[in-house]
Amino acid sequence: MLVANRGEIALRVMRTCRELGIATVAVYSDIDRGARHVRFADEAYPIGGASPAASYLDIERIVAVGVRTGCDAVHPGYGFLAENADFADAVAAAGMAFVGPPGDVQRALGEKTSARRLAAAAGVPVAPGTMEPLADEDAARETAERIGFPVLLKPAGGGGGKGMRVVRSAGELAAAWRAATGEATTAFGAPALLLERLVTPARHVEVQLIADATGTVVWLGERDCSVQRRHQKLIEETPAAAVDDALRRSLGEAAVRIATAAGYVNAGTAEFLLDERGGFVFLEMNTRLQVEHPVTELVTGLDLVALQLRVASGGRLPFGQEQVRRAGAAIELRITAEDPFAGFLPQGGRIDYVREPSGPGVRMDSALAAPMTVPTDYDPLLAKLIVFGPDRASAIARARRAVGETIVAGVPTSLPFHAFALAEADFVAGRYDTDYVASHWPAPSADVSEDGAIAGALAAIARMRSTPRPAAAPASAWLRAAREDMLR
Amino acid sequence: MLVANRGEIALRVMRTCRELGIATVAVYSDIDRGARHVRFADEAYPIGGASPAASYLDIERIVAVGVRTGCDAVHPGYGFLAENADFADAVAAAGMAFVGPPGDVQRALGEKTSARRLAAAAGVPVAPGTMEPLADEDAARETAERIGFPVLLKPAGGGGGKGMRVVRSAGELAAAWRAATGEATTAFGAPALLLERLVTPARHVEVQLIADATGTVVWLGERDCSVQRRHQKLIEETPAAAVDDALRRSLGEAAVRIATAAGYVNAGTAEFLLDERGGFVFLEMNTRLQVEHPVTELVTGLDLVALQLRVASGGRLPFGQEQVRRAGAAIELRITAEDPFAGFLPQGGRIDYVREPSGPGVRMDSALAAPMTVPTDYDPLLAKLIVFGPDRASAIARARRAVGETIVAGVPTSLPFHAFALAEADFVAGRYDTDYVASHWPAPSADVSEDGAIAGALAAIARMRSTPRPAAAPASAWLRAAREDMLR
Amino acid sequence: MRYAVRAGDRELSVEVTPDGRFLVGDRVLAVDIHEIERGRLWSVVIDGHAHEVAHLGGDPPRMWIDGIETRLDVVDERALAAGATEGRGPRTREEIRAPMPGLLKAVHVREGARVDPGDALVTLEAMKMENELRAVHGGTVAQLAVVEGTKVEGGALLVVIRAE
Amino acid sequence: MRYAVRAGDRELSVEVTPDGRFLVGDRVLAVDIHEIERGRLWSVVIDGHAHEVAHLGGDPPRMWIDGIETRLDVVDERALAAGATEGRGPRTREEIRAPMPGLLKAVHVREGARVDPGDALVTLEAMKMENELRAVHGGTVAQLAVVEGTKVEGGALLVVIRAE
Repeated sequence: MLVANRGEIALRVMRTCRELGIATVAVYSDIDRGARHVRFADEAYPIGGASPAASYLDIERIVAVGVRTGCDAVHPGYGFLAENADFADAVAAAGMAFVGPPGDVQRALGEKTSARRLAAAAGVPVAPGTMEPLADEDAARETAERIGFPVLLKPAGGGGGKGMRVVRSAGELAAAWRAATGEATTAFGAPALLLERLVTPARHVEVQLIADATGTVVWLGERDCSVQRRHQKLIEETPAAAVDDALRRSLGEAAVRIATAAGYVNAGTAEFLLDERGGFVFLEMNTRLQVEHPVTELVTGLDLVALQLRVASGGRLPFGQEQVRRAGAAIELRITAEDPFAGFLPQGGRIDYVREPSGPGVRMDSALAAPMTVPTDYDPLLAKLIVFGPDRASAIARARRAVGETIVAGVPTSLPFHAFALAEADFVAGRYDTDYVASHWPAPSADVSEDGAIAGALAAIARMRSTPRPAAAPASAWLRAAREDMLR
Repeated sequence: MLVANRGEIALRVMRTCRELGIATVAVYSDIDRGARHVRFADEAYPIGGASPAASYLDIERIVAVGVRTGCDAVHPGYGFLAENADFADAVAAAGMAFVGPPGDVQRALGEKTSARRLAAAAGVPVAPGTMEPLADEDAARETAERIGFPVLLKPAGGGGGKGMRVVRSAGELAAAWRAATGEATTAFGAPALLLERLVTPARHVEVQLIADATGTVVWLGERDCSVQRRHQKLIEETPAAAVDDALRRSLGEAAVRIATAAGYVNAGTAEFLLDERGGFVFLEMNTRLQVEHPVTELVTGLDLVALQLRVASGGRLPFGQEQVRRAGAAIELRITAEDPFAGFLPQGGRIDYVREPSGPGVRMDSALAAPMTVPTDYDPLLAKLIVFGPDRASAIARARRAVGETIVAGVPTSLPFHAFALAEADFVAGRYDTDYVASHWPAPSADVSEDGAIAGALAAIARMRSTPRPAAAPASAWLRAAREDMLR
Repeated sequence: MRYAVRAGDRELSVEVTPDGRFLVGDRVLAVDIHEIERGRLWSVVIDGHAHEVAHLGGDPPRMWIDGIETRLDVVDERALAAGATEGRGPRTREEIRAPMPGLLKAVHVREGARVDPGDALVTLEAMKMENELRAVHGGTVAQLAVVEGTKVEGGALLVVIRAE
Repeated sequence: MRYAVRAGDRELSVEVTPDGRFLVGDRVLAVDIHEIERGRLWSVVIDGHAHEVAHLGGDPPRMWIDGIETRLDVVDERALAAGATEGRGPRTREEIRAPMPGLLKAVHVREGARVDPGDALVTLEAMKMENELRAVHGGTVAQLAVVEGTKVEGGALLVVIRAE
């Protein structure tokens, strides 16, 4: 099995492979030589420079490694080539099984406007907007004026929330068009954009699907992924607080209809937006394993990667819709190399100390190590902290406990935000939507108790004294303070 | 909540307390100042010197800390004072709730011969042997001759397999008597011994119980703990391969009868020996939380510590026998500071590098940290690696994967034995009894592949070259080899 | 020696007496500081209350205290005395630095231009995302340290704004 | 430089050429050694096959190789040449050392006494357990380095046995 990815997802896929007795082949860029996924694999081959284009996006080289090492299958993980139909075709053409839907299915669903047409045809509601890629900026302006501002400008070529731009008025369109086109090209190699009405506030709820080659499609429940920054998810949980059994079933069945219409195979996720009145519209289909798949694994007891491999090798699903059992509640916290006090700006750097949480109900899917260098060339996701509990309240308490145990030193991380949200009234009550981060963060700086502040000060003083350094010059001292304020 | 213990169990108890919003008070001996449980607690107080008698066994001091800090309850963990009835009484007398059965119940069950009488009275079979503590060595000889060798000489005062001696012939009795008396005094402060026929080969199977103050007693399934060295458990799993539903029920009901007869409250474990024909005899009742309780938590979804706290504060069990659900299989591996290649001799030392496993289905209950010093004053248990899977085969595969990820450098550990057992035919087939370790270990030294050996050699050579040291002198080189052989 | 401590929004003064006792205000603390990981992790017990403190790096340092992260700045009394006046005075300049290495996609201001708080100054592309860096206090662009299209290191000075 | 390697029961010879190539027997290896943790953890890729190796300490060192623990002893060629004859010769003496600190509860042999393989030599109490240390090869007790009732350090020499 060739795993055409890096970081925690490469490791997660390889762990299941090892448990199934399947030998794994890793590929890595020059700066990833020492990464966990390279060390864990049975075989590992370099595929080029640090920039994605030079390595993890190089279809030819990756396929060549698979062929040379005699791999039977290729798992793309998420991101990089996971939703690249040409890659799926190239893998198949080389005689290997692609662990995901075939190229044509990816084309039908991966191109967002075609997915919208397909959903509409399957009788699933979609947000008002373009059903074809936009010809140019003028076309965008006309459509926007027709359906009314605010609108959302999206890359038609790929998902994951990358390169999306909210446009609140005609005046903002030009700049947004330029930026979105640029990012769409960088992220997906395709500048095409589409436009749809911005549904907000709304909840981002998605449905996990798994389908086999015989056309059996099963839904495994929903995930609420509304807690986002920059249209990128920070916290995901299941069950979704706003979804009751009836709504759960109709979301699941809508997702199955779309997948069936597309002749879907393997794992996939249908994303929906939920309004306050429980109405929903289809957003897009993610034709890959999701970052947040573990929460679904914890409540269903299934190993989604194992199921992916099974159906990819032509096997049937070992269960039907009726056999799917869900129990308890699970929450995933994304630990990213971003500074939550500076607008979640991604930050590279060197991690020199890590303490991961453990104990009852705690699962870490992590590529963390100390020391390690966090490259700025890739997605800033470092690890996923996933907790399970009998109900949402206990899962939240457990998550709070586990976050409190976690230390990552050397780069700023999203952990302070998680510590905040897990104790914040609206999140704890399940009252949140896609505006949650914008409306609640940054919070008035974390309230350290006086004793805590003293403890911190004493440690800092002990450190100053044990490693003697010039006492901070006054100017710099307050300049630092100024810069600190600037970052808030 | 005062936690009167150290190591992984103190941490495990405090984790649940934190999730429940209960403030925790730690106590520590001089050498434990930097230990995880001290750092994790809300408050921490020193209680004396390194030796258990000077600290963790000092009832007066521990109770005083509880009173001074205004604790409502005391959790004893396992070992130390967990089964000391006087401690339970002292805690109650000081107006705090003891998280475990009251002193009188502990006396009735803790003293092994009285427990045997109680079980027999409750109609539960016990192994032939003394129903009263042995008066002296002569009494032991007479009994042994009556019931026939081989016999087992046991401390009447305490459990956990400490200080047990197998006596195969009258000639061995004198030495065994001396050793067992000594160890019984050291470990439990009581020299009293009892004697029973050695049932071997047999499976060590135990039943987890939880009871509330209203007399409701529920059994939560069994654990097979047959993989032992020196009568101390190394691997525990549930469900037990040799137990079918019918046997499970009769074991459970036998355990409940004993607990009910004793007026049992809180969590406890009834230990049984199972012969090849599925017949069983009662061994003893452990009136505390067991080291291996997590495997039961993983298959039932319950938090046993949370349940302990609930019933200790007078609450009723939130479920009855019919509501207990069990799903999947769980295995616990005890990672101890012992050299499996030297008869599992405990070893102290300094741990300077640790990598704990994680990912799907893996739970670590660990007090490991790097750097840390492993004292020789306490139980050598460092951490527990617990895995869960839908069935025994997948749990074993997962355990093998997780053990493969685990690195503990600085002291020898039991990990090599676990790596062996998880790949050994008899264990994998579930064919094992209390003789398993003796009959399968030490194994012909671990088979490193040639490539593996080369990789190891290259790393060692790289190390020699990067940190220049005098090339090993020839004499010492082969002397080391000799010593190595000696340790096998 | 007395230290001025700023932890998040909290300010306090800690005095370490020559005989090694710790005073906060007029409160004398029973303190036990135990270093767990050299220069990185400490266990600090104050009057029996256990705290875990980790130094996460950064300048001013980000400190992890019992699971809560905060900026913590410690200045000894001499520096404090010297810096006090300046500290009380109005903030005179604002530096915008690159929070990470990246490509400077666009510069939206010219030297001498007036900018208001929140105005976009430059667009930095890194990690496949475009991030706009904005003015916090506003003023006049005193210096443009970079030109569009250049690659910049993390921490590199990009723009200096003088307050009016 | 050539090295004699003993990994568990496996023996092999590794040659490092002056130009930095690695040879095992007549096999030339494509090797990429990457140190992950100083002196402690390495990633070693041999002809595309990835291995993780950790140095667990001990003497001879216990090495962790892809999750399998083994004693691994490396001797360079000079030492090997010098040690060869002795290495091939019969084992002449056996040292019994304390595997951990503890109290010497009992000594079961006298100097000059004959002991057979497996005979109990001393009883060491540690970690609340009594452990009997036994002879592996047997012979004559050449030296008793300790007396009953004394506390001993880990690694302390207890008994020396001369083979006949």
